[in-house]
Amino acid sequence: MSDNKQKKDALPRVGFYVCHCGTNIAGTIDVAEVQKYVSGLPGVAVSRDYKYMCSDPGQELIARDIKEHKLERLVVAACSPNLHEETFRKAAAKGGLNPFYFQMVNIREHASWVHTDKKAATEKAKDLARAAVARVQHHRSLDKKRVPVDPNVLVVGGGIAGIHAALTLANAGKKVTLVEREATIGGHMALFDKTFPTLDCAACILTPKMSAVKSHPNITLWTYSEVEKVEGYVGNYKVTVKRKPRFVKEDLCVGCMECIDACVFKEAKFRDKFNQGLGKRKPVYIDFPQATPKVVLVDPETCIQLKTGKCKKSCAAACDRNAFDFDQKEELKELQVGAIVLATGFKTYDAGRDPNYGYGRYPGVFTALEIERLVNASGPTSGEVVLRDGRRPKAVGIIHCVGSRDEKSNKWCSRVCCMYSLKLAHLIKEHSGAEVYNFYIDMRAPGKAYEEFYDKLLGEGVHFIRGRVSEVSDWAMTPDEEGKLVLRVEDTLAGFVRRVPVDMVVLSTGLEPQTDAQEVRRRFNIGCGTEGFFQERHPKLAPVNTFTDGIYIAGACQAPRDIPDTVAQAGAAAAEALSLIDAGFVELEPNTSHVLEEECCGCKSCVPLCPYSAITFDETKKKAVINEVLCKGCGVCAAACPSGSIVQNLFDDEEIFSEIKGVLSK
Amino acid sequence: MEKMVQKVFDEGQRKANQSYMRGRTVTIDPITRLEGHGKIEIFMNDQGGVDRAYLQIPELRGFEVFCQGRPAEDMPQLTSRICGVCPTAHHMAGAKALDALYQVEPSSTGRKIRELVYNAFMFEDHALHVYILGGPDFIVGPDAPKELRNVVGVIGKVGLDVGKKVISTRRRVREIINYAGGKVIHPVLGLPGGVAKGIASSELPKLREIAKDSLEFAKFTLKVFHDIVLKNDAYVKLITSDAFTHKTYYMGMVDKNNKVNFYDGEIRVVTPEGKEYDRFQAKDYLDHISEHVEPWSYIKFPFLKKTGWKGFVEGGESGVYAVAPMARLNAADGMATPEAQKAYEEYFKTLGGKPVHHTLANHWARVVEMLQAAERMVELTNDPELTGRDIRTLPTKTPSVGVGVVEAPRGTLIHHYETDGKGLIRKANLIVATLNNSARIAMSVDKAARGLIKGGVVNDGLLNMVEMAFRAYDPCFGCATHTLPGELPLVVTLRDLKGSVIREIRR
Amino acid sequence: MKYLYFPGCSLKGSGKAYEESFLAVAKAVGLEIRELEDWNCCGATAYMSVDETRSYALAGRNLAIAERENLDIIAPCNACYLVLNKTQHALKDDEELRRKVVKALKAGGLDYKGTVRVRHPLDVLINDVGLDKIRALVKKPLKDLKLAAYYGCQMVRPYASFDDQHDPVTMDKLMEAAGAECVPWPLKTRCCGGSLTGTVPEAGLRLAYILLREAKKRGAGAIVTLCPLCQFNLDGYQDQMARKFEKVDFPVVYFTQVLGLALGLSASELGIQRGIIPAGKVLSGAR
Amino acid sequence: MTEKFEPKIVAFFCNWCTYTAADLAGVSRLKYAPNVRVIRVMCSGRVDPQFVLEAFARGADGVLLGGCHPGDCHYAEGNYKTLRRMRMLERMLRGMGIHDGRFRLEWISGAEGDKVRTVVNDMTEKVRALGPLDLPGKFKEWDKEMEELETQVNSGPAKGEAVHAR
Amino acid sequence: MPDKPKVAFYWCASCGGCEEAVVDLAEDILKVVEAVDIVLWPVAMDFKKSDIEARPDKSIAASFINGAVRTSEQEEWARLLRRKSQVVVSFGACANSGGIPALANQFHKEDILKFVYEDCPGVDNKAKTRPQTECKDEGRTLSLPELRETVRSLDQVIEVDYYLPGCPPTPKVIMAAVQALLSGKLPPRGTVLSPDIALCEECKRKDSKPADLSLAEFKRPHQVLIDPEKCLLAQGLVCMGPATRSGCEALCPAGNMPCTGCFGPTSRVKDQGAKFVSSVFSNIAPKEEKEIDAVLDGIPDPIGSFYRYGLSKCLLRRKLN
Repeated sequence: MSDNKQKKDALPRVGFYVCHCGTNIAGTIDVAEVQKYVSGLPGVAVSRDYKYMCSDPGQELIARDIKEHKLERLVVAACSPNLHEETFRKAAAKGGLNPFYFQMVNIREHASWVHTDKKAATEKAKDLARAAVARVQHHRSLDKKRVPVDPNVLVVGGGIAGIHAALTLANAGKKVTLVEREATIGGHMALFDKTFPTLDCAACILTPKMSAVKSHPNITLWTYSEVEKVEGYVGNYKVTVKRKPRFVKEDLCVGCMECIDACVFKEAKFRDKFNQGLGKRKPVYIDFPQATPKVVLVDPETCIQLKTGKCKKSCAAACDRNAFDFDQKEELKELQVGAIVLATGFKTYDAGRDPNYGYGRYPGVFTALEIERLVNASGPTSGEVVLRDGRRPKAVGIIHCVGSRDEKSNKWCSRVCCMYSLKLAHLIKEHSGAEVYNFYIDMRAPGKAYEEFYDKLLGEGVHFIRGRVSEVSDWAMTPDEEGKLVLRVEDTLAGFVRRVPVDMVVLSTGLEPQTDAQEVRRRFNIGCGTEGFFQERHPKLAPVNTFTDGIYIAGACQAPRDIPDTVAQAGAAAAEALSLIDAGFVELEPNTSHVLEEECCGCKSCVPLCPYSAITFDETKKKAVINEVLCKGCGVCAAACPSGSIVQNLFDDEEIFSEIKGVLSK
Repeated sequence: MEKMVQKVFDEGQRKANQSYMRGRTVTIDPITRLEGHGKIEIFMNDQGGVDRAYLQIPELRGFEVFCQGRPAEDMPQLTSRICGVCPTAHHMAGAKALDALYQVEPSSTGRKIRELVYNAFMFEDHALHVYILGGPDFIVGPDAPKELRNVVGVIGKVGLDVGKKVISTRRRVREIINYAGGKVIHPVLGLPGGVAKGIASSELPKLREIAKDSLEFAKFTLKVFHDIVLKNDAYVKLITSDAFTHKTYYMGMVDKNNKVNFYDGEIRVVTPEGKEYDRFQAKDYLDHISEHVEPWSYIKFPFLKKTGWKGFVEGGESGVYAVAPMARLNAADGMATPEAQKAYEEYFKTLGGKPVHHTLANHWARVVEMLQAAERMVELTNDPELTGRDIRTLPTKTPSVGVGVVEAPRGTLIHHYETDGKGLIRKANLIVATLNNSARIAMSVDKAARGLIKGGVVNDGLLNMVEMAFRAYDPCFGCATHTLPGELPLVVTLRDLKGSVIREIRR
Repeated sequence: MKYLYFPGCSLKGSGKAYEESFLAVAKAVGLEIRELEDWNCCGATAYMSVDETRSYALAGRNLAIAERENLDIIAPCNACYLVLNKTQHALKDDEELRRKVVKALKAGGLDYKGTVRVRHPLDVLINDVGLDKIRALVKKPLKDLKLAAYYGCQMVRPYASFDDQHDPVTMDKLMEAAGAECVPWPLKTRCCGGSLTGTVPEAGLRLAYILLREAKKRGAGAIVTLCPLCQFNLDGYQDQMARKFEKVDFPVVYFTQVLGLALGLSASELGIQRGIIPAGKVLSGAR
Repeated sequence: MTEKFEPKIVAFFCNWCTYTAADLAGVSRLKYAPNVRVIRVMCSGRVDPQFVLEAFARGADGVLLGGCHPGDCHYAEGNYKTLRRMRMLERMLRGMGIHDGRFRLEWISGAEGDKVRTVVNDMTEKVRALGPLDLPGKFKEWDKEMEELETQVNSGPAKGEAVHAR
Repeated sequence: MPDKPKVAFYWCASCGGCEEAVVDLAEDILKVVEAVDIVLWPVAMDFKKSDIEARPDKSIAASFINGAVRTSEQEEWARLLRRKSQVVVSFGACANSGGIPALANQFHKEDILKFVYEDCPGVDNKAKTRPQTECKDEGRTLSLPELRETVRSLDQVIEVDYYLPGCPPTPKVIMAAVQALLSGKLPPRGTVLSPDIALCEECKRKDSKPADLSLAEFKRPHQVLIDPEKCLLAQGLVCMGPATRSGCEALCPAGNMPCTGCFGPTSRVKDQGAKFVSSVFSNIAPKEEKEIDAVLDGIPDPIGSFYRYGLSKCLLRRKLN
């Protein structure tokens, strides 16, 4: 078939290496036996076992053998190729062997770690090794393709993670486009009054960064916008962004808010999303004073002009810069970028899903975010902690782990609730002087100065009851419970059931993936974990990378995170993007497909199958042609060519058939 | 006994004796020059005469079974693989069965295209047998040395030009099938309600030309037959000799005027005396034909249901009947075309009136039929409807059962399919030309053997005579058992009554 | 709509009124109900905790008999409903157990594949009959009747197969369809005291008393329930409660009784007179 | 057969989802049956029905094919192409008398390490229950009918001597 | 004619169509007869098997063997000719891959015997008589050969040097092969003597095939009037062309019917049926299993459609019990 394939009679000389990986492999698999067995296989010139193949001496060993024993092929049985394939390809290259004359056998993740029966595991290792030896003999020498990397970057999500990543990249001189779905950047952090454990004012530390974004020469800020489509590949992504109409010209509005006063609605009467519905707003509004960009917008759902076209538009009249444009349409913009940072954040657990806590049934029950707004000086009550009917609570119960560590809803710990509950406890006490009870399962304070913060609160006389609250109800068993909300809880330290009457209940809701996390990850072609957060490439070694090169994740879109961790991760993501960009090019895996022109009958079967339109039909030659730069190497076309006239590098029929034969033929 | 036969005997005697000296085995050629082989077991009596000779068919393919579950519309193509010599016959019977299955009347153009293809096929297939398979027996002669008893010999006898003419005519006629049928061997035109492909008017002149020449060639062939065969007393005697004669029923398809028709019509059966005995439509065949099974052959033995199976015996009492050219001519009142009709009359005049019982007369009847086929081709190629656009009527009814019949070169051919509502075969039954003849052929072999073998003498000439006894039927055991023909060399085994082998003659 | 009816011990004894009203209502809304032939104890009570496998076999027998007819089983008693459901689930999930039980059944000439669905009358009325049809059938809307809908523990836990575990609403909806009003109260699924009234009376009675008191406090005229045990507990021990706490004198009726009245059936055919605390007066708003 | 039959199962796992899931199962030290031999392909769409047949013909008792969940394919739609072909392949396997349980198509995302465990264990047990397929053995067995004759003919019969096959 | 290369033709389990194909060389056959010395051709000439046996091994230049192998006799002949020949050419679909007869590999011998001699309509056989390998008739003992369970391709019985594809091979490919052999310009052993590229290459309809078929339905030929110009796959008909070797010049499509694959696959494909499935079905319209199945129902007999001539060479070889 293919020219540089060896002739059957002269099998290429194979070097085989099996790794102990300390005891990780050797503990379950008899590596010596594997080594011995393989040494007897046809074509095998060298067969060794070694403690740590991936170590420098291990790689040296390979390089040396290649020279000394004139090895023409290399097989390493160790861990997953996803981990060390590159390592050993380099080792091969070091020894002067084309790196693709190499095949890796996964006997750790796929054998030693998952089996207990040593004999069976060893047999499996032998089968896999035999298959690789058979396969590698059909390998061909290949070169990686280099493609240039576009230096521009897209950051999705304008929370603290996105903001930090964007600034880091911009400061490094890269052109960054920051896309935010809401009208303003700032994300969840903008809702907070104080941040734990330092209790420094969230606004004070966030707003400077927000305006820095706005004013940065290298940053284009697109708020009220969403990513529609992502095409291309690492270093060369084409992104389509949808910009929703504000009905106010962004470049003209200076955020004087005259229009808001002028609105025909004298009273603000519509649900204020930013304030968690605790406050009201008008059809023309701005989320909060420091909103960035400081530009008002009009809500088509409630604006009379937009709904009926019959309004005297006093808002527009009030604008001396004629910034209003009720005919604004949504527009699609295209971007060329080399890398993408996803920082799409989280959503909080819907407290209504736990009816036994009575959220929505009892007005006295609040979510933590609502309280964040209540205690916030710029919030709806300008910092007053009051019940919905305006009364000041005398006693407040804070229930931890609502929608966290719970078989029925979310199994995971949301990591921030303990700490923000403590923060809220402090603030509520501070703002209202009420008695505050914390109901917790475990107190988790694993951060710098966190435990100390917990101690501080104990000192402040906040009550801590260890136990999961079973129900919040309004029926009184004793006179002093009358008119109160009663929390039933088993005090696991005291060992009996308590009934704690309070006026206000705060549900410390956990963190969840964004509602549309699935659509988003599909759009960006990355993965989600079972819990729905974006999947990192490796939990330890590649925490901000994804399985799609050039796309990085930062912040709570990957898992629940507090601000310090989020910012750190955002920096990491930015750094990854920079290293990609500054390299100037990427090397693409050469596992692309090509058409054997002589053999192609021009049936076009392959043409529609390519998701990247890499296959075209040459009308003059009447043959299919594959553009190897566009090809991402899925091999669908190779599988589907009815006359077997498409070859996928590294995965061609002969290679796979010989692997099949290899695993089965003892 | 005839001079020639006598001569053959003496010759045989000599060879046989020599071969005794050579260690009691005589090796003889396979039965050659017919599509499908047979196996003959001859049991000798103490007098060294023949006690009983069996013709055994050693294989079976089971088309009826492995077609189960297949889409009915594939049947014409599948069943054509029963025989590559007469694929068109099976293909056409299949197509007609599909018409019946889907209860759809083929468009008039569709029908005419089928008929043209079919007559072209009858012509070239008969030509093949006359000159290449059966012909050598006569044209070269039964007593001619074996290395000449073949197409090369024929060419030697009639001259290379004629040989070339034979070949080129066949080729050109087969081009008609190739053009209209897609492939000449295993054509693909047949679908319920008509044909897959129409005929372009631009092709007509060529087709007419070929048809015309075919007719000329048919006439020429008749002349050759006259000159070489009928002018030779010995041959005529041989044809009419008792060894090659059986008085049985005869079956063939006829049109409404009781004239021979290959493509369509009703099945007519005449008694050994030549009187009409039965006349029925293909779909009713099961009321008229049954099949008998013997443990010693894979072939089945059809018989006339009303008369019943009485064993391998002649006469009106026995349900045994014959098909193929001679039978067809016996079963009809005449040919459908003028030239053929003339030849028909002469044929019966010469052979002493209807019905003709001499197996070897099949060769002559075949030539008569070549004429009719050629004449039909001429008619059809001059029919304006042939190039019509309406080549197929789409079926609308739900399929259930369909029977189709044609006259194959080797006799009446019946395809019977039963399907589910989706048109997938549940049951298939194929009564194939040679199968109809199987009983009579078995009888012929037995009779020939009895008539010719005396004193345990067996030799090449004799074997060829025995071969001639059934080669005349141009039998296709491939068709008959729906087996793959040709896989078995003839084995003639001579046994004493106790069954122990006196001598085995085999390849 | 055809169903098999599994009465269990209660509906034949203390819960007779439930059986009467259930059958009457079923008839009225056009359900074809046939009593499961040769049924036996559902296996509830203490049996489960004594010998699980056997009690599964016991319950399994009822399912097996039902399966022959391949119809859904209706079990009005919450205890039966729970145990049969539990068995159904256990036999589905636990291959080993199923083998044992089926073996036992085979010995009795029975077999069980696991196709039977165990249904609660409430489930059937809500999901098979449907509120719209019921509204249409209501002849005498129970105007100005205030009820506290009480579901008890077993219908919603652990298999909240058709309603929420903490805040069930289906019965409220049904009662509203009947024209009645349901007061909001948080004790819908709270323990009724159950068997404790027999074993640890002070605890049992307290639990029951709280339910009655709260219902009363919230302006309900009666508690409407769907479990014979709850009904018996709440209805039967009120005199003892009177001695221990205070006189409540609060009627506790079956949802089928209330619905029956709205459908225009007579009090007597619904066995309303069987209640210890007379409910006639409260419900009379409807008559 | 006294000792327990250990089925041989060949698996084709796509690099991005199922292969990663298997890695995850490893990292999480989940334990499962050692009967599966994984062959890595970039996309389940690379798996040609020929591979499945070849695996059976070479002695696999079962073949497992793992890809990303529909809609999650790393290459957009590769797994739909797989699904379509394999639906037809399943029909063909049935037509050739190969039990449905011997071929399995599973969608396993990169996060579902545990699914790898359950699927492998489940399939191993189901195939164990079906018993060995052993096509290579069957091929030999089928060809037995030829052996006797082979030896006879290749040794070459004496001239004119009869050769009977029964 | 001692110096002329000796050539043998033999038929195993074939329909005779392959011999016809040789006869169809027409005038050319005389050239062949000129150039070679035919030492065996049962269908048309009288020769002795003993002649063949008498010949020294490898004394025959080339044997052309057609037909699948189903009985002991066929195996016997195949082996004999292998021994006596330098080159064995597997001739036609049946010899190459089992052909139509191999469809029997989807059934069992017993199914066949039972139907043919007992259940078949018209059979009058109360006694349920069956042909016997050994039987007595009026005291006379008769024997029949046994049918094999499995229908084989020639190369599953003996080593084959070259293959001539087709059912039957067309005169064109036959002549090409004969000339190659005569000229001694032999391609590598195992070569199929026909262009190693799929049929679309030489199909007149090629240009009318759209790139994206995404078929939502398959049609059966009898259900539609077939457009004589347009690609048959594009018309929803199962045309094996893309998965079938060229060389026949697309005869069936020229006859306005779909290719059924008789030339077998190209050298790069092991299993024609599987490969065809891999290609055509990857791109059918639906995504949901139910809808996919609905489309597949349009092909009620996948095995018969995709392995019409090649069941012996299907990687699974035959139906299991």
